[in-house]
Amino acid sequence: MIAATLAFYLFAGLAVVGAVNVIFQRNPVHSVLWLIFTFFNAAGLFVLLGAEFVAMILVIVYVGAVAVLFLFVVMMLDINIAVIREGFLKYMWAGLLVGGILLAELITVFAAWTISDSAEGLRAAPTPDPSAMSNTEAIGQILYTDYIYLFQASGIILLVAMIGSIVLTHRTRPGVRKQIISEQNARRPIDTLEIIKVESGKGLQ
Amino acid sequence: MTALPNLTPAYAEIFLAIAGMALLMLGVFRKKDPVRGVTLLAVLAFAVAAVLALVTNTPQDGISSVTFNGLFVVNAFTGFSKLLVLLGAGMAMMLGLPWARNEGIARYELPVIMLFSVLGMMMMVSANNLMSLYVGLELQSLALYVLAASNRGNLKATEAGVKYFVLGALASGLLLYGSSLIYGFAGTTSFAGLADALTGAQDNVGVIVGVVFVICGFAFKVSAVPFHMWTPDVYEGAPTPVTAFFSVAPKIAALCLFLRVLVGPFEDLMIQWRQVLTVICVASMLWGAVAAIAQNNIKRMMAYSSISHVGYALIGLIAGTQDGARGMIYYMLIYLFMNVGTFAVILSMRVKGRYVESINDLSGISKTNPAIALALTVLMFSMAGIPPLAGFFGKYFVFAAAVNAGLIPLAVIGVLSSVIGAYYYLRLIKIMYFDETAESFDRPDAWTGTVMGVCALAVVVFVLVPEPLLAGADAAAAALFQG
Amino acid sequence: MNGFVENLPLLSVVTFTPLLGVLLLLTIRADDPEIVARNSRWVTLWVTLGTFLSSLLMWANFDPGTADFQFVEQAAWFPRFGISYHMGVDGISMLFVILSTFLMPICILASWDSIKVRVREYMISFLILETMMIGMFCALDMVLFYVFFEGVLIPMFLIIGIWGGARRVYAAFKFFLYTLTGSVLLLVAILAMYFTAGTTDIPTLMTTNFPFQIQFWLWLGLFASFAVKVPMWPVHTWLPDAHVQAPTAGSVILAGVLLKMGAYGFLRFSMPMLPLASEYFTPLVYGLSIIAVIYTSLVALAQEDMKKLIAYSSVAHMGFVTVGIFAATQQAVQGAIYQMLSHGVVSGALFLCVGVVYDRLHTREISRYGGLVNNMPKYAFVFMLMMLASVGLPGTAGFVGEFLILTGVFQVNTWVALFTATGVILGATYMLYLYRRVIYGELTKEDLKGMLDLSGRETVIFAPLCIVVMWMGVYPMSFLSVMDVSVAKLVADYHNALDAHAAATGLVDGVSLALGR
Amino acid sequence: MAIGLSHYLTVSGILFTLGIFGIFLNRKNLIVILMSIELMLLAVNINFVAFSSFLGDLVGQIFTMIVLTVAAAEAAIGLAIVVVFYRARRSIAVEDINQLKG
Repeated sequence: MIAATLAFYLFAGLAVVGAVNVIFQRNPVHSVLWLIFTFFNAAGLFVLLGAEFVAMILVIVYVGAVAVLFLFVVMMLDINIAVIREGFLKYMWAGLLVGGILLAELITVFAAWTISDSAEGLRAAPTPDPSAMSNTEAIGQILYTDYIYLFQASGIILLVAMIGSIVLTHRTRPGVRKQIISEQNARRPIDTLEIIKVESGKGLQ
Repeated sequence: MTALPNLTPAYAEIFLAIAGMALLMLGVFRKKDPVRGVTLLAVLAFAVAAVLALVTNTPQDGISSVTFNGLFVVNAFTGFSKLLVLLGAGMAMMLGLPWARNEGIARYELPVIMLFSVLGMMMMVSANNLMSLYVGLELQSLALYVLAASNRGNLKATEAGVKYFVLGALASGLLLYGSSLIYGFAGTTSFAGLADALTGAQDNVGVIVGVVFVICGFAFKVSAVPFHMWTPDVYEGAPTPVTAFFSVAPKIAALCLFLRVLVGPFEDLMIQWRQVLTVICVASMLWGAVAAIAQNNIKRMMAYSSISHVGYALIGLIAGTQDGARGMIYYMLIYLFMNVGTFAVILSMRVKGRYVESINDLSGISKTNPAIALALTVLMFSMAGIPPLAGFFGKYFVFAAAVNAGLIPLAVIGVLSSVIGAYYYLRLIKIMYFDETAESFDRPDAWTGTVMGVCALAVVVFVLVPEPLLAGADAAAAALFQG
Repeated sequence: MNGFVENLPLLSVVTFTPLLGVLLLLTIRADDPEIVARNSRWVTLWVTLGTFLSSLLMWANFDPGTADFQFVEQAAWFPRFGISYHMGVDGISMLFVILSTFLMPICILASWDSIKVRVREYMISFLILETMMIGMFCALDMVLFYVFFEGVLIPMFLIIGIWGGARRVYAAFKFFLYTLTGSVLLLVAILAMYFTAGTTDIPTLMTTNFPFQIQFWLWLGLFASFAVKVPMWPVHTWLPDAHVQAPTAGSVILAGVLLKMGAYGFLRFSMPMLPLASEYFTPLVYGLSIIAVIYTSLVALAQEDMKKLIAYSSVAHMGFVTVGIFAATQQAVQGAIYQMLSHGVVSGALFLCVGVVYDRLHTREISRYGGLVNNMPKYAFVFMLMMLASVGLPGTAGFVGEFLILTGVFQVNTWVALFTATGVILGATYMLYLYRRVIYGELTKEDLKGMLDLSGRETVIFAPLCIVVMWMGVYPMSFLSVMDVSVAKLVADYHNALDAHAAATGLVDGVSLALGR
Repeated sequence: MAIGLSHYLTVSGILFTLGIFGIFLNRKNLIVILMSIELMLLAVNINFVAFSSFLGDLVGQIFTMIVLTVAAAEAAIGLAIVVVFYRARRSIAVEDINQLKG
């Protein structure tokens, strides 16, 4: 029990520290690294909540793909370290105030969080007993059956993201020589070779 | 072994998804000028999808039919909304074809992406669960981000893409955060379950915070004040046919979904959301009207105009009655024709092969291009809500719903802001008819001309034969309140 | 003949014939703009004459013995909202239809030479305007009424803005936005009526008893719109601008018909539907009207621009009309309607008179003229006749209306009658002053000496106007008999409603008084 | 003190607020804005998983997976747009988004 409590505070605290650093780091590369750090800690929280599969997805998909994509773009664009400009601090204090109020309100709401009386009866997919079925298996059971629609729709979203990214960023550079195999195969000697008899002493005309 | 879900209600969406992939393949493998073919086939696909939607979304047995484990619903309302979306998208796509050719940035991927965004809109219109709502919304939004930035060499277009993306993603985040709070209270994400769980939750602060977040997210998507900041920039920066598309299809889809969510699962919280929406609605009508006056770029002006039109449509939503729903759907229907028609005019504003978009470029075109001037005049008077043009009836129906729901102050604010709005619509007419001639426009191509003519004519003859159009809208509103 | 007419949807024919004319105009194909212009003029003239004839056919078949609506047509339009295409005329509205159709060919003739650019568009605007005006007077459904009432704005905006004078843009916007602001409040009132009474059908609404609290707000909503249209002081300021900047024919229609729309609204809606509120607000209307009569007359006296002078005189004359309507006696209301008809003809004719000299000298400044009687005797005669009619000389159209109004008002409120009567004197002053400055005096200015008298076309324009003005002055019964029964019913219903209300509340008051003592 | 639902919600609330803060007050570059969006979505995911756990309902975890997928797609598109913007403007500083007057 105490171990779980400690683990919660550890993960939660580090996640928040990471998030603060994501925003306030001046070097974007550092920001990305802090983002990865935050994700790891969030994954820890997921594990504490008994959602191992989502935790693994977070680490593997997010850290493995998305965060690395960020890193890649940051390095590709070769962005300079930001200079903090005039007026930023003034804005920041106002922002911190507004953000603080929003946060305080949210926390007040959360402190007295209640769940609807009918919630238990309305659950669409009650969690099976962990001893009977692992979290991963339980998710697998419903993801491809009850929620096939969402699964397919996510597929289309990824397709659109793929086409979109390519449409936006792919450039055909002029001057790049490409191999066109069909043209190579279609070449015949008669098109390219000419046999000329050179008479001695006259040279090529 | 689970049985295959009933696919019948979703035929239109399935068809569109397959068509999108097929068109992509066609574009990849067709060597010569794939754009024209892909665009035309996409329009054709919209037509087929419209027919399918019409057939599958009117279930013979019962009021609505649900499939995919309750994630997806169809009824007369979703059917009508999809028709509007497809109509708007189809016309916008027709406008895009000559534009792409003239600007020399013909890319076959864009019609495909547009098609997928329409698929997303249809999915969100049919959503019956916060999850399917989210995937539909994201599918359309992601596609729209790409479209906004699609003129990638153009600084304005890319900047529009950045702004749209950042604010759109923020809106999605808000909406999602609200969804999570609502899920946390109700224990379910299905609309039917939420309607049960939220009964008697009027004083639960957590739920109300969640609902407010969701409303803010939607307000972003329909570009209502104070969540409208992206609209003028995106309208100006995005390629004009894309702007035409933005101004109708996503807006209609988002408003229809907004309506469905508010009068469906959130019905019992009406007192709460009404307050929030009333502020949003009044601010949109007034700010849209006032800010449009100062614009010199016609696309920016249309952006503010669309903001105030959203305000009017929201009046129907705030009424929260069947009348209100009907009024809002009528409004969207009429708005569709007015707006697409106006963008057809904007796309005809070409001087010596170059597109222009300053309002002053219109000066005196009543002499040089009387047909364009006439069409724009009709559309502008209609937007200002002057009878006997269709725009008047759109306003009439939403104001009627408001008065009937006892919201007379709201109706009075609405009519007064429509007077302010009339000023800038008239300004266009003044520039066309009263001012000296500038350069004349090139002759519009057949596609643009046709769309312009059809829209202007629809706005004029609506007064003669309103019934067939209204009958569909009526059935739609009825379905919403029965189901 | 009768059978044919009975089967004919006569009101629709009268209303929509001009729109057919628009279609005809759109079919004109010619490369030469001159030919297009000529053909447009002739087609429009014939169409407006045809409309006028069909409206006379309506008059011939009109039964003055009943107060019911006649030539009624009803068809489904927006059945889901209880809105129908419902048309019909009674003794009050029919004369306004005739007035509109009568002035229209005159306007077309008046624009024959003065409009040189975009003639076809001009004619189309006028024909659409005519349809809207006639439809408005015939409509028996509030929404249908509103559609026509507001629809007038579109062609009028274009007419002022395209073919108007130097400050036409300003005038067009002012006209449009002023009237639109008032009208949208009317729209809200219509909606409120619809949801209180469950219908927008005018005859049904006339028999609906709204509670006083609702009447109060509805009346204000209607007033916002009609007061701007009439126009009443202090929302009259759009009128001088619009009149001055509009082309001559536009001014004629504006003064002749559009100003009547507001007063017609009071007669058709405010009085019969909201009698309690009308009675309650009568002092307000009296007050504003008296201010209008006296103040605008004084302003008219100071004008240097002929058109502006006549525009202000219109405001004053419409002040008479509103006083007459709200006095709510048989004579006063009849007088008000008569005054509207005669003002429609007379002020239209006066604007045409201004147009005649404007066409020649291109200025409306009074001081630029003088002594015209010497070389333009025909013109001087016509101007004099119209001027005297405007002043209200017995034997001309203006006299009958003013006399009836003053008699009727005198029975109700002596002070109001007295103040209104001062308007007559002031009116005589500024009109005679205008006439003296323009027509009499020495013909000293060189450019005036070359001015020609009325041309053949102008004579044709003025002849019917002169005849009608004389006819209305000498034999008013031919018009009064048409409206007699309808007005009697209007006044009787109004007083019945007030009496019924007084009986109901008077009882309560009596009780409370008794308890108080 | 036992760790309850509200503890998780508070963590998520902090992350969410930081995310919004990062979007609105960022004066540096666009990539940080994209990362702030990721933080917001992470907060949402913590909410969903926490609710899922405390309600004993798997739907929350399914929703989380969908959000993760969509967030990945969103990041891809967002980065693509940033790259395009960078090519056109040669900068991704927030102050340089100034061609269109807001």
